[in-house]
Amino acid sequence: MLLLLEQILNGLQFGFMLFLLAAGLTLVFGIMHLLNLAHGSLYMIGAYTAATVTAATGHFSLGVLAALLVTALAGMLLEAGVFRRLYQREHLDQVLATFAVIFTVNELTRILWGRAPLYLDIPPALAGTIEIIPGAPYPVYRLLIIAVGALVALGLYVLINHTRLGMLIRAGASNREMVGALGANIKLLYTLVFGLGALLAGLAGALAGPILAIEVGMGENILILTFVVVVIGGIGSVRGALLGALLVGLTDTLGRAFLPGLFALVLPPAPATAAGSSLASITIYLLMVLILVFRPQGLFPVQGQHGA
Amino acid sequence: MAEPAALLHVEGLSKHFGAVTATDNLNLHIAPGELHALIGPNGAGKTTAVAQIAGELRPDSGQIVFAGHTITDWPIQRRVKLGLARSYQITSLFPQFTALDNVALAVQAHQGHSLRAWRNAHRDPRLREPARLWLEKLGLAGRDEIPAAELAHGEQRQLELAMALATNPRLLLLDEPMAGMGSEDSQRLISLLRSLKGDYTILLVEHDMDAVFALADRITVLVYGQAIACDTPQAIRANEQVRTAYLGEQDV
Amino acid sequence: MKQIVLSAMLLAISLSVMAVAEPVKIGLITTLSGPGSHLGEDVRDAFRLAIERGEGTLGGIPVELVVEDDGLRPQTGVQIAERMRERDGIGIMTGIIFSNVAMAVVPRLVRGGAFYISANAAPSQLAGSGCHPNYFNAAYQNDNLHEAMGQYVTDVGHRNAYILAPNYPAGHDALAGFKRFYQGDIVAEVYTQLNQNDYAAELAAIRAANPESVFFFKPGGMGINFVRQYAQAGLKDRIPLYGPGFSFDERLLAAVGDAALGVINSAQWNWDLDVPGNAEFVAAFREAYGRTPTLYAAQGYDAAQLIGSGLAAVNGDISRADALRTALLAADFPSVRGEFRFGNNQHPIQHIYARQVVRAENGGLTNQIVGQIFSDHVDAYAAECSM
Amino acid sequence: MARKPLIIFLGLAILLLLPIYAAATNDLYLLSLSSRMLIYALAAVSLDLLIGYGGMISLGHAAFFGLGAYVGGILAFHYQEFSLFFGLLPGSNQALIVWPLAVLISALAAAVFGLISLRTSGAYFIMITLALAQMLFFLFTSFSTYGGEDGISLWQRNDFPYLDLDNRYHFYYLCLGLLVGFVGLCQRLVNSRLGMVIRASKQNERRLRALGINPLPYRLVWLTIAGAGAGLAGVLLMNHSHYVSPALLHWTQSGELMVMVILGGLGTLYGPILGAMSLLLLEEWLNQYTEHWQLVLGPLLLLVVLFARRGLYGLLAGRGARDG
Repeated sequence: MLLLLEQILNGLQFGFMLFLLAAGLTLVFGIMHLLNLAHGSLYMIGAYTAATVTAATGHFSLGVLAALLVTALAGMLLEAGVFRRLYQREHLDQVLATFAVIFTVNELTRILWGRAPLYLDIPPALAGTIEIIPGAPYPVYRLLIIAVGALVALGLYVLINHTRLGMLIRAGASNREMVGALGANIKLLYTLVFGLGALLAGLAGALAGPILAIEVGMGENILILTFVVVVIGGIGSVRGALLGALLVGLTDTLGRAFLPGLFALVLPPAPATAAGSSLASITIYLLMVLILVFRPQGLFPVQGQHGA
Repeated sequence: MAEPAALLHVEGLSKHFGAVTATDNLNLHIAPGELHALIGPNGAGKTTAVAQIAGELRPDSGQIVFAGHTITDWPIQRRVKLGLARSYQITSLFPQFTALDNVALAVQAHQGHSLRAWRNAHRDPRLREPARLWLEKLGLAGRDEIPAAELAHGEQRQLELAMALATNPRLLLLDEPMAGMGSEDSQRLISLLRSLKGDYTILLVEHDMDAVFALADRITVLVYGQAIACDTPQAIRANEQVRTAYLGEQDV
Repeated sequence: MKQIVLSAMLLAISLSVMAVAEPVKIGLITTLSGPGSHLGEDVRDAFRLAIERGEGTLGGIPVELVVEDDGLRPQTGVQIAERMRERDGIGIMTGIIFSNVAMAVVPRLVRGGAFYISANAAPSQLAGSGCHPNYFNAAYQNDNLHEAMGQYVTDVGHRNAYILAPNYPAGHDALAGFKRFYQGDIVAEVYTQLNQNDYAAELAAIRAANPESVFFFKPGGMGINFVRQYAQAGLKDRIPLYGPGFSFDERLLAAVGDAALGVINSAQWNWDLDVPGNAEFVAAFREAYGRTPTLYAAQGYDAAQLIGSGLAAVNGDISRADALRTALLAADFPSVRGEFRFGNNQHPIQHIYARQVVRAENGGLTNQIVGQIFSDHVDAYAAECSM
Repeated sequence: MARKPLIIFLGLAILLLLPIYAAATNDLYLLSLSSRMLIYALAAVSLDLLIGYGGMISLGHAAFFGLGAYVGGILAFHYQEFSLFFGLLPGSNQALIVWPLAVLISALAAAVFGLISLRTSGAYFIMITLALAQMLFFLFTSFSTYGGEDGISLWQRNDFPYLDLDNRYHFYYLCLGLLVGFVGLCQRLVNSRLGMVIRASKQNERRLRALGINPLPYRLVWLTIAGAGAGLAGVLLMNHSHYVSPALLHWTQSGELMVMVILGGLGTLYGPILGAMSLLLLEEWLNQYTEHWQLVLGPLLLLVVLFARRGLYGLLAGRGARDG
């Protein structure tokens, strides 16, 4: 029973991690209608920057700060140079162009940082564990990720629903001309939104750095999961991304933790292990299929994008 | 209740978008062969009403009966099979297809057999010949091989009508067929519609009052989603309520 | 008359000199892009070092190294191998890192008469029933290091073990290899998704099971993730962790950090191995590339030396396939592993050592040999090979 | 446009005469490389049916490609091992049994994928096809009976009546014949009643529905046909490389096929062939000169997408590039 609680906590933590990535992706899609496969590249840039700056300065916080700045900047540069031309294009062009960006960024990273994975450690202050569930010391750092994820969710909620920028964002999503008529500089708005999306990816990368391997290709690895999250939540919906991320995090974690055991109740050990782990690796895809059968537009469909 | 022989009955149709009531308890009865016009100021809910009859929007409440079937919950294609066809207020064609292909596809939609994957549809006389006739009838003879996107605006409107007619409908829903047309084109379309009168039952949504009063057998006036009057053109012209609500502004 | 004979002799000599001067081409197909590309880089760099130290020769025979990146895509590997073989006429190849690329390339290549000397990839199929006279493995058989860990964990006296690997063939082989030599109980055998990032669920299950030891096989980035998260979860001080040397090469250790400090792992080589020539190799490698060679570098270097010994025996004429094969099988070269010999399936029979991750003088992490687990270890598939 | 038939004629002539050139220069590798290009071209054409004609942007086409290869691989595996598939069916090395089966199973898989994914559209469709293909990728990766990630290595190519597929010339001409046949079939499909509906659904779905045609069943049929084409390409590739692995199912493989289509020219039947050949040649050539080939390929692709939308075939053939 305690184990179940702990696994649920693990699932939530994984979910919040995915949320940080999914939020940026879905925000950019919701407002600019841009399908950005290169979101994972920004995540990678965040992790690499955090690792490099932390190693140089000795301060993790500086590393995270630098990662936020660099990814936001890289995002805005990419937006102004490449992505801006894609907003009015079909999704097909977007997929291909951002696919090309993945190639380019990966190779550049390999040239700049070399082939060996980088090192980034948890700062000493966050390194310990706390026993929030009796008998199961939980890493403080993972609790921090939950906290940051929740804060970002809250922050985005306030930003979108209660600020002038948020109002423009919401208006921009439904009606470009109207925003133009309000006198807002829509180009700048889009660049800023993209920068925000990139910054979130960078934050995810920097926070993931001490837990996960920092290597070329880390972005693509997690990108597919992020897509599943976004699709489940409803593309363009930040609310949906949060719910989707938590669902995926929980499903994946609980599936991995308990499926092989469940199979062992009915099968001999070897086939149970094989069947259990194979099934566990595709539970989230099954979840996605199941949800889409009932809700083809995801859990929180965004208005005005039918057939877009 | 109106005459039971009507081809289309709309009873108590309502549709809300959030706080906005787009269609408010609308009743409509169209007799076979009748040309019925639906008019009203901008935002009166004409297009919304047509969309519900055509099946693109689901009403919140009310009932639509067409040719003896209650079609309120039917999908579009089933309604089309029963003989409902529509044209769009904003031109809606297959822009890369030629004019002839556009109409041929409409003919094909009516004939079926769309799973045939081997014979060349561009050389199928069962599609091409009726399509060519419709183009001729609508004054597009000689424009067969022009891609729809390259036709003049007026021609596109004619093509749109040709496609609606090619599905061999019992009821035509025409949503502002004259929108954006020059006066010469409009005149031609009016005479065309007059020639169709009697053979087809038509629900016409139109802003051009000259056209409406020249063509319509009866007129329904819609304001804020509500039908405030339904009568012959002469009676509508004389109706005080209509004049104040709507026609007065337009100086009829 | 005398003059004619003399000039004819001179011509003959100059011709034969020219024949020798034409360098033997060696194809090195390896992974230089994608995850795990630092393994390919190490193999390539060490191979180049061997040629440089021979001043452009291997075994005294001039060679030309043709390097190409397979991008960890089997189809690309097949294509490169085909081109090297057919268009460039290359008869000796090496360098493939990953089993899936090797399985795509090697069987066809050697059936077609070319020689393949593996510097890393060693799938079990090629060691057993799929063994071939033209295929030599200068590194190991994949299971060797796992088997050694099974033996080690038994020797230490842990009564039970919790074992994990990714859900793919090398992972299944790894745990089978461990179990082959482990005498205690298996608490659980867990297969995780390939390229899994987060191991929180598995770690919680380990804590709940409370085993005496944990053995894991997680190549590349997965290993970094797992070792770090293991330490972060506070498990490292409670349950000792064991793994094969793959997850503890010096370049990965730099990325894992202190989470790996003290962990015992297995390898057939280490930089501090006290055998003739090893110190010189390590020094030369550090000098050339500014980093400590990993076990992959040592394998690349040995593969080069092995090829050199073969080339020397046939004086660079690789069309003498039988003689070349005999020479390669003799493995008469100064291996940085010390004594080196092949078994019947042309995989090494070699010592396997226990290494411990310690702090190096420069403050970084490195491995240090702490004991020998196997001596003259023969892999488990040799018996299935009919050679 | 007289340019278009000229290009097609020239292209076909070059492809027909290539083996003679290869024989004259004794360059067997050229034949192998070109066969591979023909196979990828076949897969790219099948993807273009979806993207270019049907507007169904599938990022999971590698699933059908890889599945076709795996059907061939699994049957050959059981044939080699004298074992039974699920203890029931024997393996086979007969192309006339294996290939139709590969095509059939890929088509079936496409139909199942379609039932799930065609309920959605736009970005959802892209992501769902991607995720479904990844699911298959993970399944095959962990399936140890068939080598998992290491794949299946095969001893020989399939047996084909009157032909020796291990003979490069035979294999090349067979691939060429199949490609020409498939393009011919597509030409008919595209211009048929079904093709009209599919092309119309790409241009204006709403109008099509208003005409009384629900595009869903037609799309499903279309996707099934495209899946079958990819399956044929897959089983050919398995023969070509004597090898099958999950890498063929990976999403980057789908992306690569998509790049071929765009590079060559979307919505044409000849463009993807040109695209497949150019991309493979480019990769082949770049890879020999620099290990940082992705740094050239990435920006190049970006430029094509941003500025050369009509692709190579569009540039060559001019305005009349569109087929049908």
